[in-house]
Amino acid sequence: MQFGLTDSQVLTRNSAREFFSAEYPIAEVRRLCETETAHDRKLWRKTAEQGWCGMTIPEAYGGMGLDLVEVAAAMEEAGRTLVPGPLLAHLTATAAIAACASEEHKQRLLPALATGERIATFAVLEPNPSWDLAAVAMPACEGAKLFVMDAAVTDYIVTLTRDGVFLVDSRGDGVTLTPMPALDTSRKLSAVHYQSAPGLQLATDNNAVQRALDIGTTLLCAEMTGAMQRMLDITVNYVKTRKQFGKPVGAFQLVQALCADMLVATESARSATYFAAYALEQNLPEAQSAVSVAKSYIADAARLTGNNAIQAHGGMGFTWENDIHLYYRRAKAFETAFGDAVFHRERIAQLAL
Amino acid sequence: MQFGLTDSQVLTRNSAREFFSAEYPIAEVRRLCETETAHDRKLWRKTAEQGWCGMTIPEAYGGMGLDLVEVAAAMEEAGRTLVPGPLLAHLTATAAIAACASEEHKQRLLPALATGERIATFAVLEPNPSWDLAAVAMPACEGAKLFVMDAAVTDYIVTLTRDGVFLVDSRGDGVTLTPMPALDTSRKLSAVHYQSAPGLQLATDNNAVQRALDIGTTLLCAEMTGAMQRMLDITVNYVKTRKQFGKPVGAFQLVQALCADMLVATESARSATYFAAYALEQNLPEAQSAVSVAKSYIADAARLTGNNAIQAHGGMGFTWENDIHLYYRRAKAFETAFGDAVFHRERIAQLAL
Amino acid sequence: MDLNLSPSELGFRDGLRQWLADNLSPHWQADFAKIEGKQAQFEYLRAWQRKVYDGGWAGIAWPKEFGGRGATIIEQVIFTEEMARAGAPNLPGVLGLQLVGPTTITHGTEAQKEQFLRKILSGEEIWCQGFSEPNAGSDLAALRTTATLDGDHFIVNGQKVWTSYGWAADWCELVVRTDPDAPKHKGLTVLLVDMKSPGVDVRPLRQMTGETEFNELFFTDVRVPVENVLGRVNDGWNVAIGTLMHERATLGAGIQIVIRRSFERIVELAKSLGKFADPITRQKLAQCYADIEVMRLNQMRAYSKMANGGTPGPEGSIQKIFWSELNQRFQQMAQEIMGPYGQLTKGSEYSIDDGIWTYNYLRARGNTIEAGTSEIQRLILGHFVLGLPKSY
Amino acid sequence: MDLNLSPSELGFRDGLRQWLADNLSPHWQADFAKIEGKQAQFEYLRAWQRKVYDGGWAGIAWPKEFGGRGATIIEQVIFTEEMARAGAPNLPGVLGLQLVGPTTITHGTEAQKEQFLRKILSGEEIWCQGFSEPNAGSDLAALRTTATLDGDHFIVNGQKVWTSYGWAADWCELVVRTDPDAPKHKGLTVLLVDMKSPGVDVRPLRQMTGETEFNELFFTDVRVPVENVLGRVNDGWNVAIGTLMHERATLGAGIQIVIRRSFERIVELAKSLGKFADPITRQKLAQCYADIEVMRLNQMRAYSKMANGGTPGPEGSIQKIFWSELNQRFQQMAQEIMGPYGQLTKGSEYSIDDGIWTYNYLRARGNTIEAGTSEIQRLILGHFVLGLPKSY
Repeated sequence: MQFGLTDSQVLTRNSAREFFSAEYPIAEVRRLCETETAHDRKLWRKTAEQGWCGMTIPEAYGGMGLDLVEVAAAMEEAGRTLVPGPLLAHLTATAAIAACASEEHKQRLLPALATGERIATFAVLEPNPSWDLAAVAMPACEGAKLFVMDAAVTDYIVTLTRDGVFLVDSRGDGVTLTPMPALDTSRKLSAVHYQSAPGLQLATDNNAVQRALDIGTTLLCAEMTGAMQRMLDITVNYVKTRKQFGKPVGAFQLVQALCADMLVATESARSATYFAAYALEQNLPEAQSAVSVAKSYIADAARLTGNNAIQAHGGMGFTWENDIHLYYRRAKAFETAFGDAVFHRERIAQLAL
Repeated sequence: MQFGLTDSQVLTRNSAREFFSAEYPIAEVRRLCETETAHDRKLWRKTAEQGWCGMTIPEAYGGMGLDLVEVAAAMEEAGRTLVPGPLLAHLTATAAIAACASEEHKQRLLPALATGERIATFAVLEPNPSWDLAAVAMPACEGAKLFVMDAAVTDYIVTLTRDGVFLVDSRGDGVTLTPMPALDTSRKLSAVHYQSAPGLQLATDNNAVQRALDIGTTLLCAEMTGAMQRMLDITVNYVKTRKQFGKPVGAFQLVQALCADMLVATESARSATYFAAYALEQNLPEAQSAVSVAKSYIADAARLTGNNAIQAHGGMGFTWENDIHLYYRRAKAFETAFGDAVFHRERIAQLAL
Repeated sequence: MDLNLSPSELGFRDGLRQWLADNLSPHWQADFAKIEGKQAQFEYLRAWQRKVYDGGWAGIAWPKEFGGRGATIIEQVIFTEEMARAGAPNLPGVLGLQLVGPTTITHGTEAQKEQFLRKILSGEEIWCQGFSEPNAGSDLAALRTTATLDGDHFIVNGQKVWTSYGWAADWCELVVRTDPDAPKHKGLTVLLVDMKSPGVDVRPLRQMTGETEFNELFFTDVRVPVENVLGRVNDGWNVAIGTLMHERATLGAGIQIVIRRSFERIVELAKSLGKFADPITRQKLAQCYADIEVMRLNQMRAYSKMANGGTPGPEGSIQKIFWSELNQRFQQMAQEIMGPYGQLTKGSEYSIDDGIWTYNYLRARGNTIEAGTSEIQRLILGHFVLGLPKSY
Repeated sequence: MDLNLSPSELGFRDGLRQWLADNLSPHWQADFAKIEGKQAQFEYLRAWQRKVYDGGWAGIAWPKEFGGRGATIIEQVIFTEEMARAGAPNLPGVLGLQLVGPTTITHGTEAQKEQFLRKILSGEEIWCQGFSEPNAGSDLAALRTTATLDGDHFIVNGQKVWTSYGWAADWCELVVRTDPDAPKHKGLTVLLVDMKSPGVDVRPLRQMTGETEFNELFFTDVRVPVENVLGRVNDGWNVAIGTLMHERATLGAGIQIVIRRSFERIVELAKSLGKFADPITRQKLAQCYADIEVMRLNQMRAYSKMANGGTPGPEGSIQKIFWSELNQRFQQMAQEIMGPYGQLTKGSEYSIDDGIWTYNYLRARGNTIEAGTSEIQRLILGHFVLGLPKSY
């Protein structure tokens, strides 16, 4: 038994850390957040060239076919540098296609998605938003999907309907996108209106993509773990140097307790995330509840970490100039994406109790 | 507008403080807790002589007829010294009789209850316990009432049944008491089994005693406020003198924060309690929700205060010798008595939202 | 205990209500929203203050001789609550009215009172405060902005941060160090500084919300005449601390009403979103309602105590801790009820109440930092109220 | 990452399970409950330890040469979890097995190893620890129990508190001050003290639960031969600190299983009390389940790290904080689910599970105090893990 990364997983993580921190310095992230799409084609191409866009696609279709623990390790690093744009949505959508499409469709679609030449996202929520797949009510492909991540820069939208899973051309006929400006500016949301939109049916049953959504949830948790670690690091660094009353504020017990609680939360988030990835990878019977454990725990832990980070900074934590708020905004978006804590706790009650 | 005690209310409080602290020193309380009933006839008589047992009975029937803010002020002092035995149950039960009985019954019953010659308690909960009066299911007077406070030392039990409110002789035919030993040893609970027990019908509708239960709830809150104040005082005193690492532990920020939070909780409990008493006294439309605000807030605030008190004491807080646990036990009993926080929050939602 | 308003308090309240009915346009918010530009918006608010002043409702707590009406603390609370309840515009001269004015009345010279007070009331002159510095936040007494005497002027150099209304202000109540050799709480002086003086530079300070509610002030060889010292030279800590205590004690009254109104709105939203029947949501709402009630009752008790002859003391930290942490819990709860819609910002057709909830969610993080962090407030309670040793 | 047990780990587990099936009476708890008197109960448990020893399962982590089996950390965790899962009796010599034994193996002389180790394993001799004192709790290094050299003996005087198994112990690992002039972390020495020595007085220490789980030890001119020094004279802090770190790191493994079993029971109770359909209760239970899972996963990660060659370090405080505070939240939740029945104590016909929940509720308060308070654990994380300045 070994709860830790294997050598090859460490290798993946290290190269992710190197790549993302070199290519996505925070100034670049801030610049992208101010753009309409938070997406830069050149950067996306670079990211794709390293294979990161095809992490969840099997090698047979041109992807990296990484195991999910490795993908999580890479996404933790992406979260640490707050990689903006459609990476997470793309990984989730491609996992969905890989999971539910026919062999023919996979061979047709996946290679270009693996190389990042094409970008995909997925659409679940409707005006009365629920992450319960049984609540999907929109007929194919007629109506509105809301809160769709990064739709504006994608080619395809994996769309859940009451008639099953459809692949819809994001720029095709009968598809209208409306921006939904939100707190987290690093990942833009859109409303997608379908009006007799032609779609390629990938599966007749939405349950075929439940696993892909669980993968997406887990990768979101991995990102957030990286973000929590970064907030902790920034904060510890600040309180070591910031002085009040003649000493570093980190020498005051109340500030140390804020930091200690961030540490406990961050390490716990990491444990929960890696286990969820492992359980999915191994198809353990408790995989779904492991994902819900991670998501519901981290919803609270990330908020605590963000709150403490701002608080420990004092006034400086409340400024635009300080990077904490970028992570804080993402933590807010995290809370509801892929289902909020109440949703996942109810799911635990159903699956595990 | 004046949110504070009037001169006469201050007078009542001061004489309560003087009396209870003189007559119920903690050693005496501990001694009584170890007895079967936590009741001492001599002490009860002394207490009654001062009029405290008749506080909620109108002067016309031989009581003190105090306004409820005064009664709350007195009970805060009783709570501070952890007065054991049937005082709270008696005040609640006599308020119920005063509220719902006929003139003839009041004249017959109340004078002896006002002088403490007779003692009363009340019975609401059944094996499937609920404080919702609509859930009272026991027929008159046949079945079981549980968690009845101090029944073993009383003469009467004001018994809620689905046929209305009955006064039952605690020692009469068809009434069997079984002790229910519990955490708070200062106030003993009994199961009361009724088997064709003769009872005097006081009211046909249990709602006639809802106000009396709200009064009981408020007095329980007042007691708990006094208990919280006492836990705070004991703790502050201890951390000023206890030294570790070369200084009083009260000089450490984490210990100060524990105490500061106790202070906020205690002051807030006091505000909520006095307003509930005032609102009941003035028959304000928001009186019931004010009671539920106090009860639900203090359930959490008292637990926090108890937890912090023990924690700030370190190992000493975990000993039998330290008085904190006596208050802590009462805080535990407080949580469910007269309805727990979930019950009262639902009541707020119904009444105020 | 008597929570009814006295006849004179009732008269005060009804008079104010009548005045508001006569003078506050019911569609002012729509009018205001149409005004373009920060300065023009500010002038609208200044005109409102002038109206309030003309009606005799500005600086009501000030003594009559200085243009106030010597209102009791209860009347002040009534005023704050009624203004909030009516949704009236903010008074842009609030810092002058609530903080600088009263401090000047206590510590100012006759000439200063003559020069400043009337214009504070009318809104003709707007005041800001220069207290915090980059290296003097919680440790305010560590401030480094200096003033050195040069003939009949002080020469001021240094930097202030977190100054509300800095960009709009005509004058600044500035705390400076006049004796660098004295212990840090000694050697401070309060200067009344003309913001149009050469060498004063006002820059926007952008918050995490994206707004620039505050400014940074830079002072480079700014000359301030000695007659603009407020109180005595090197006694600035005592002059300034009264202002801070007052801020802590009274800030809560308006906020209480604002949170209560927001709460009523979120109950409405819960109902319209079909969530009000959900037991989990009901628990959250009821718990929040109870917290708001407790805040209100705590404040009433505190004001009653002050009305009985107390001045705002360190126990004001109880109110500060309570409202700031409550507002954070409340905003979080609001987000939970709104679900994914809660994150949408101003300008989205899908956002609820045009994204004000998103802004409020972020803004609430500042509550436990501004006007003294929660950490400092707890240590103030520990040391000054409970008598524990100083721990910082 | 591989959470499957390796073939050898599986073999270890299955061997233990088989041994437990063969040797642990399924109705031992009923048998045990019938035994009257603390001493007789203790002898029952001692006989159990002897059985475990004879089966080769005592002190599994000890090197083979000293009678252990050199089990890996993962095997130790398996052992703890399996024993807890089977509901096996506690080993009354736990302090010797887990703390004193390993410390003696590291620091002891050949003679000490010869004299003590085998009897620790078999339960023939029971050990306690004398660490905390009335004035040395969080500040352990401030301890005042003295030992002065008198020929070939130390003369010990002082008092210890919070000693588990003090009343049953044959020997005590005692930390004493041997050099009163040295800085407080220096000048300490660990002595191995025969509890039957004249001048040793053991008194029960009653906890808030009403039980006397701990003892106070009083030492009056107790003579301890110099050959009973463990490690070097005046190096006692280094000898003792390893024991403490080990305690923090490994205490959680058994507790995790105990809480998990309690949790399963409370789910059952929620169902039988008709509360499992209530959405509020479901949320509470699920949140608690998630917390328990996170605790388990945190522990697995920590043990894996230790298995990769680490020794227990200050990050063990993460586990200590997590399990202690989780258990308190769990007990509170259990109370909320049981409603008024939760308060009933042992002996009431109405109590649930004979009042064990009530006891557990009170007992849990000690969790954030014993083995280092939550405050100290957070400051350890701040200073030793995050590198912040020392703050106490």
